[in-house]
Amino acid sequence: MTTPLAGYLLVAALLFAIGLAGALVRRNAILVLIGIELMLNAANLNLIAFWRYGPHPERLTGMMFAIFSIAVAAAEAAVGLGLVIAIHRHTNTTDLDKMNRMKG
Amino acid sequence: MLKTVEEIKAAIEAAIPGAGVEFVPNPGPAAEHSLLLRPESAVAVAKFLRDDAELAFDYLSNVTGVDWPDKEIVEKVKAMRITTKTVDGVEQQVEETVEETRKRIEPGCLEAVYHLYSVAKKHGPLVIRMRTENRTDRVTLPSLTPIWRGAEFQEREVFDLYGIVFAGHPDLRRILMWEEFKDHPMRKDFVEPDDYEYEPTAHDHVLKRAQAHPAAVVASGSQRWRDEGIR
Amino acid sequence: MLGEGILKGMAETAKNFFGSYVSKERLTTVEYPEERVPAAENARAFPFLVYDGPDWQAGLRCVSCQICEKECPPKCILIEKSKDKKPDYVGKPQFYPVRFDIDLSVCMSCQICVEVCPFDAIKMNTEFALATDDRFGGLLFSREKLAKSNEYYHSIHPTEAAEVDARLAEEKAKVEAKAKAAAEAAAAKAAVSASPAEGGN
Amino acid sequence: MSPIFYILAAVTLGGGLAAVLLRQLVHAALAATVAFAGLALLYLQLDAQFVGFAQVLVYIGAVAILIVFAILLTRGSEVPKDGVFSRTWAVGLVVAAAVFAVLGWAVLASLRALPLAEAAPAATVHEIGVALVGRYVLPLEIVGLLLTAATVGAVIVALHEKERPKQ
Amino acid sequence: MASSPYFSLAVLFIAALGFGLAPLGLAWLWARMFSPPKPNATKNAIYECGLVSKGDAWVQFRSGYYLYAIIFLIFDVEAVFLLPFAVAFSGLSGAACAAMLIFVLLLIEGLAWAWAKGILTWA
Amino acid sequence: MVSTSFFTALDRIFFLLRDWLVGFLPVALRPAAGVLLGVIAIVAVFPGFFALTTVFERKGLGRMQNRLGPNRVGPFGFFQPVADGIKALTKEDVVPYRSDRIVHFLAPLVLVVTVFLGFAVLPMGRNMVLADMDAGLLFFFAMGAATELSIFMAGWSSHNKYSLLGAMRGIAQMISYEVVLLLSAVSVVMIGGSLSLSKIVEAQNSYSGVFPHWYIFTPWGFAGFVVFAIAATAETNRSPFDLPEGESELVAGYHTEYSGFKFALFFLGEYLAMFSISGLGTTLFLGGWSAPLSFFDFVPSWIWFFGKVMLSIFVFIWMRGTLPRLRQDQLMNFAWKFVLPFTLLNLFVTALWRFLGEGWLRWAVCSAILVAAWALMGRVGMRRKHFGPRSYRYAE
Amino acid sequence: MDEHLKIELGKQGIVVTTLQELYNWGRRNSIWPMQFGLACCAIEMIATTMARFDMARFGAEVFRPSPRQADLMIISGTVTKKMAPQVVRLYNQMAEPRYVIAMGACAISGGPFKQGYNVLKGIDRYIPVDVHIPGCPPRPEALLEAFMALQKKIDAQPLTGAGRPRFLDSEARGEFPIPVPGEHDLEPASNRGVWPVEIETGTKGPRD
Amino acid sequence: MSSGVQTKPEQLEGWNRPPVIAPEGEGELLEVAMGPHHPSTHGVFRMDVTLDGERVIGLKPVFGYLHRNHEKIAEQTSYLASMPYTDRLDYFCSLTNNWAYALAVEKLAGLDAPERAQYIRVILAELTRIQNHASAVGFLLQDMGASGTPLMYAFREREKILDLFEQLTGARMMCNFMRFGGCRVDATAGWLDGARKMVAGLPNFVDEFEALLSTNEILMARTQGVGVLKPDLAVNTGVSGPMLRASGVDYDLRKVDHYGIYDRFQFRVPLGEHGDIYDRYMVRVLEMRESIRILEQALKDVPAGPVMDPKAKSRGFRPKPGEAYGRIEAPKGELGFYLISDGTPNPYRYRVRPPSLINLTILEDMCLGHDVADVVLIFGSVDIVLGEVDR
Repeated sequence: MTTPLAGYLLVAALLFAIGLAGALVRRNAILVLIGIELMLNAANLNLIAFWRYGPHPERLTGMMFAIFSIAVAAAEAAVGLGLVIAIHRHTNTTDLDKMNRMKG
Repeated sequence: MLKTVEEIKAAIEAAIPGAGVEFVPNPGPAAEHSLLLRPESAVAVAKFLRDDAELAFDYLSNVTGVDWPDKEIVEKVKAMRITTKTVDGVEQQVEETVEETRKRIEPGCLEAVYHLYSVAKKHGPLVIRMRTENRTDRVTLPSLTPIWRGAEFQEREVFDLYGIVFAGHPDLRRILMWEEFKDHPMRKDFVEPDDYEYEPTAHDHVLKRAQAHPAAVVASGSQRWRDEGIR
Repeated sequence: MLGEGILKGMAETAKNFFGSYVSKERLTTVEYPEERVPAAENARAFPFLVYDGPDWQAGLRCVSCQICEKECPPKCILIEKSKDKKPDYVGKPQFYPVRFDIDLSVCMSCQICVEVCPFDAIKMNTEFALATDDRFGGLLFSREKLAKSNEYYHSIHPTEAAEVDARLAEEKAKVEAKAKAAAEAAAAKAAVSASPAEGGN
Repeated sequence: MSPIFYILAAVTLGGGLAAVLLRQLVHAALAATVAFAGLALLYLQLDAQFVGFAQVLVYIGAVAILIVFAILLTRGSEVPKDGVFSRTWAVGLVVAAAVFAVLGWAVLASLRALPLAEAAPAATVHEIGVALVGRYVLPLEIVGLLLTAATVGAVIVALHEKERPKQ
Repeated sequence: MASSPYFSLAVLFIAALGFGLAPLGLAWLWARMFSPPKPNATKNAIYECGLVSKGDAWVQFRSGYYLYAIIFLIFDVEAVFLLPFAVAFSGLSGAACAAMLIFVLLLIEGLAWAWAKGILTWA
Repeated sequence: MVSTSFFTALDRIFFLLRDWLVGFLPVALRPAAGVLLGVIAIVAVFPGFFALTTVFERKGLGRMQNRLGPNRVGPFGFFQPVADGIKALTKEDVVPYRSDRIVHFLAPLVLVVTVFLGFAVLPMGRNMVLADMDAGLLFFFAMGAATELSIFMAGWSSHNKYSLLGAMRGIAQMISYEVVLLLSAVSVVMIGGSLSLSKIVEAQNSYSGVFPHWYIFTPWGFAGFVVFAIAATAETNRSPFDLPEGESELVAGYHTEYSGFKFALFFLGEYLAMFSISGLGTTLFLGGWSAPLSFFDFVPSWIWFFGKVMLSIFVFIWMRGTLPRLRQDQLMNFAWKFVLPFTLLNLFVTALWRFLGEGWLRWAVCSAILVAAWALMGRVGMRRKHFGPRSYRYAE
Repeated sequence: MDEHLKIELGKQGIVVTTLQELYNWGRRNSIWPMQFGLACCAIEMIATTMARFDMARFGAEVFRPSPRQADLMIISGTVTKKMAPQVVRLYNQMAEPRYVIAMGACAISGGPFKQGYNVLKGIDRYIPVDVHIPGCPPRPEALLEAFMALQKKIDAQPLTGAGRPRFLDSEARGEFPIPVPGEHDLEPASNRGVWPVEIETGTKGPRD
Repeated sequence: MSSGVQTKPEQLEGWNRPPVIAPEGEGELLEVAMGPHHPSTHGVFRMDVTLDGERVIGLKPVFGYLHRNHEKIAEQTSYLASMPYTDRLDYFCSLTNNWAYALAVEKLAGLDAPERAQYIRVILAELTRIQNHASAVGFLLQDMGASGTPLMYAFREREKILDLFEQLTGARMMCNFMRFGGCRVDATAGWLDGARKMVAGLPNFVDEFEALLSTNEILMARTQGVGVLKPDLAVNTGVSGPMLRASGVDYDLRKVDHYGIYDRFQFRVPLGEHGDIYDRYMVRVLEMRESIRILEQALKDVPAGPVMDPKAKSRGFRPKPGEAYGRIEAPKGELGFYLISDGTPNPYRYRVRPPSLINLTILEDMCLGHDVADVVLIFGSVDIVLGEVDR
């Protein structure tokens, strides 16, 4: 491999895919959220990697993006998990399949 | 000033007609006489005792059970008897006074004793008691817990140790012994479990008690020792 | 202000902390095996049997009356009366215990045996360090282990022992005086009965 | 590429994989924490110290706690008897694989276009601070607004009606 | 490489892990050699004041915990923004500080809302 | 001057020692070996310190309670921790059947490792810091945050009601006070101008006359220190915030089911956390390794650092010996409704401190604001919760 | 026997001996009692830890409420039949090595209450007791004596070989059956494995 | 018959039943057993607690783990032999137990104790009260997590009092001192001097205690408004002792029953207003101060004379048939003995009215709706001793 960047990008891609798989494959809503968090993190890794190896690291663009992204992801987790709890309260399950069935 | 027990009895009878309260004297020096309540009217009487402005027995100090086992009473009775006697050569039926010893079983009962005080008037005690009909199957008395909550655990205790069933008690379960326990240990005829397996200072009465226990035969290895101990 | 009470309390512990280095009042520990709190004079632990003289078997005051056995609330005393009699301190022939066991694993140190004993034969010891891993061998005290000399009794309860000694001496004196009186009376009687004879001489 | 990179990548991906595969939800959450930690280490490897530590602080310190709370609040400790994977797991797997294929292809295809390694840029906390209230002041305020909104939103969503104390 | 702080951290990490594992290993070894562990049904049951444990410990908790966690999360994130600002603070202009002031006030508003709503009252 | 150079050497004694030891190695290995020695020093010194502290704590508590404390094992009882260690090492390790074995095993390890990592950024003397990082403070807090997870792991994996309740309490408490801890540090960073702890110490290492420029000697610094101390006590689960292991209701809290050395590791972790947080407090507010008065400058810097840490440990022990425990709701309310607002206020006061410029005015204004706020909030809080001193009547 | 092997064994023997001393020293000096009070004696047990007697001097003030972390169970008071199953269970739940001090008359034999229907006549019917200390209640000094007796006992325990204590023996069982409350009494009334057999056969009977 | 009979609480008219508390949150209820081996239950007590979060919505006390059949044993032995057993009822206050039993038997047999014995009884009872209250507060603080310091201070003073007991009676705790119609041994002049010296130091101790605790914010926050007991309910539930007075009910048997010679002493009865834990704590502290006053007065004028009624005899004691109920103000509340004599050497019925047990009747009501941590405190503030609860 010629550039370390590619390695980071590949790791990020793989992590993204794992997160996606988790989000799609698991039934538990909390795990789906964990999957989404993994995907967001993978994106963050891309941002940092591009900042580090990109053209203007001194402008901190990628890094700042990553920081803001962390903040947004955290907020997303809070709201998402809050939703899971709220749904659990009504349907008494966190199983997405069951939730679907109840809805239908 | 607190009225005497007789006066209280009169007050109760005036307030609750047909209460059927009985005066039970106490011969000892303490002279704390008591009132025997009839189970049917006990709750009403208790309520009166608590709520009456003058009596105001708002504080139930003590609840306890007493076991009066069936007593064999040996008494000498004078009885008239018709006997056939030969008086002056003629057989006659004559009434005659004879003294004879009779044995009778005085049926026992279980008794619940309540000591009442008044916090508001600072007087007391008034002792009230209730008796069950017998000691085996008719052992229900009304619970006074609704009147004085202080009776709650004490009545449970009396139930546990004596087996008086308090009707109307909110939670009548065993309190001191475990749930699986069957006996009522404070009764006079309670037989203690045989587990005097080894007593370095084996007193005869202990050993006798162990021997007398129905389960003593079952107890295994210690039997030989016990025999030796008694010899 | 919030925190005032807390600071006050902390000042109190600080006072004790620093005080413990200077004042005995604030460092009350007695380092047990080396140091001991002096035993109170009538402290009691477990009963023992008093004997007079050098030989414990001969001098045991117990006459095997079994009152203590009966009165002992937890029933930890076991006495077997002797068949024969031996003279007690006043010389009166008495039974003696062939077996006197106290189960220390049951004893509740209530002192009732001492109270009811009419012969001042059983007293309370102050020895409490009886830890053992042998429940039956180590805690069932027989006559041999229970018997302690009167001197020992004096060493642990001096005042009480002196009173007891005085009382016993008094009784003994009384008995002796009585005996003496009786003897004298007998002698006098004898003398009287003899004198006429003498006189008769 | 240093061996350290491979170790860190393995930790991260292993954690992620475990998070997705483990049956016990708490285990999955803990595995996800490992993945987060691995990512933080990767950030450090990329000379983004501040972001790395912020990642630990926020993800391990807060998000992971949030997740385990959510698990405990929804009886998530018990493994469901009828399996943990969705009925349509195959579809999900295919989609994920496809996405990875596309992404990987994109990376590999643009391998030559990617810039080469450079000297580590100095991104001190001071610079970040200056940038935060300088160039990025607008995003900062927006994030502030977003966080406040998220607080309110998440609280309202998670709040139980009965639990709301009377005013 | 050795001058990098990360190297020190890594070494410390390994050492700390070793420090934790070594006595556990030693204890395991001791148990292996001398003092055999004796697991049994009572010993390895859940402790509950000497009684047989009733019910499951893994029960559903109340969402009060979660509400605090949300607010904590938000403040954690806020701290991530505040710290770089604080580092740069002494050289910053009033306007920049005002920007941060607004940011902080926004979050305080969230806190105040939660307070007023009664979220911060532990039930 | 001989004495000066002697004291300088004493100050640098660990470096000299290290260099001497490393000198035996080939040049290429020297830096790595140096780091290794530093790490070994941390890993050896602090557990040793832990052992000593347990003895001192038991003795100190004893003294507060009019008794002696351990004094029979070894000279003055100082081998007590050794005996405890041997005992813990040889004790049977009970793992309940229903527990989650892996997590149960990992929890104490996670705690010990993360706590140890925190020591890396503490400057324990002049230049004595293992990893001087630009974001050192953030690293410290990041590691502190990770300990919560270990408590959760311990509580959850034990499958015991008391453990889980204790862990939940512990996490709720730690997250609440972590916010306070972070924000009280922010005001120091605002004035110190760095997240690197050694730079923060440097910033305080100057004197006006003989008096040092420690941050505790400013209104905002004092307030910050008080708040920091409260939060630090809560973070380390020490009395009066020891609810997670609240013996009187939760038996032993989250480590109820731990025995043997795993339990000892929790114990160790708790004490190490106490040291590290004391070290942080010392660094942030008490001038780190700098001397309290300028003419004491000759005393080696590390002595000052450890002296200050020991002092704060004593305060921890002192509080434990005096104070009863708070209740969970009071603890949470105190954190969110009193300490946190006060800390936020302190942030503004700190900003004000800078903008008011030099002079007596900023002292007066800042102190007035903080004292008034403390008194007012305290009074309102006490009134709202309806507590305060009472008077009593007698029946005659 | 091969001379070489002998030397080797001797070497090992030496190692084992020193290890044993260290082990016993560590155990002896770090006995953490369980926070477990039953009745009257518990007050004297507490008094023992208080300022005047200060059990802490022996390093034994760390009263652990959890049986997992405690080494010593001080049976401080009357064990009733209702309580006995819990006591045995707690003892079972303690981690080895564990010791038991039967403190006071009630714990040893039922004491003054042994005539009671709900009182267990000595805890050694169910669990092995290391040290008995009589008294009702024993003075704090007496408890300290018992504690020192326990220390002596620990000191004498070999690490290997036939005389080693139960917890070092992989054959010995670590669990003691928990009695079940029955309709009239506990079932069984005693644990035959713990209750010394020679007493049942009468060799130690009182009238022998 | 031994299986329980349950009547639905709703069916009972006018019953002061515990409040019904519905779970609020959506969380599951947690059933936690506190005890019989639990650090805070002061022995072998058990509370089956139902928790909604950390809030208590159900609490069932379970007794009997220390049921030692005291009453049964007493009915099988002589009157005298029961005296040492009373020591072991409330093993903190053996002397007041002695007194209560002696009082009941004296009432049953028509005996009276001589003057000097009465004084000694008062002195011992008040010393007992002080050490009991100090220790009770210490244990309460222990439950609050104060790592034993207040308890240590309390026991420091208690040891001094126990020294006095030991010098007089021979035993530290189980004194077995009082007899029907007097006291077993007489107090020497040296003992009285020692007692005076000891009592002179007690006010300092109470001051120290108060400085350490009374204004501590944590203590106030944790105890005020917690475990409130209203006076009407307290009386109806039979609560007695400091707990009753903390609820504001003026009922001190020393004043009401005029037993012993308490009429001769000047002392006041402190009353609480709120009936919460703090009031119970403060009432105990204030009672300690009053007890010190009584002690000062009693120690000043102990008359000379015998300590035993010459009519009384310890052996072969057979009261006439009859019954008596004697009660005193024990440190924990009203301690009563109910005796029925049938003329034999053993009592026919022997009953202890245990203040500890009856004060616990109201435990559930006080705890419902509070935190688990409060349960521990409320329980501690009742000040019970299991030996007396279960007997």
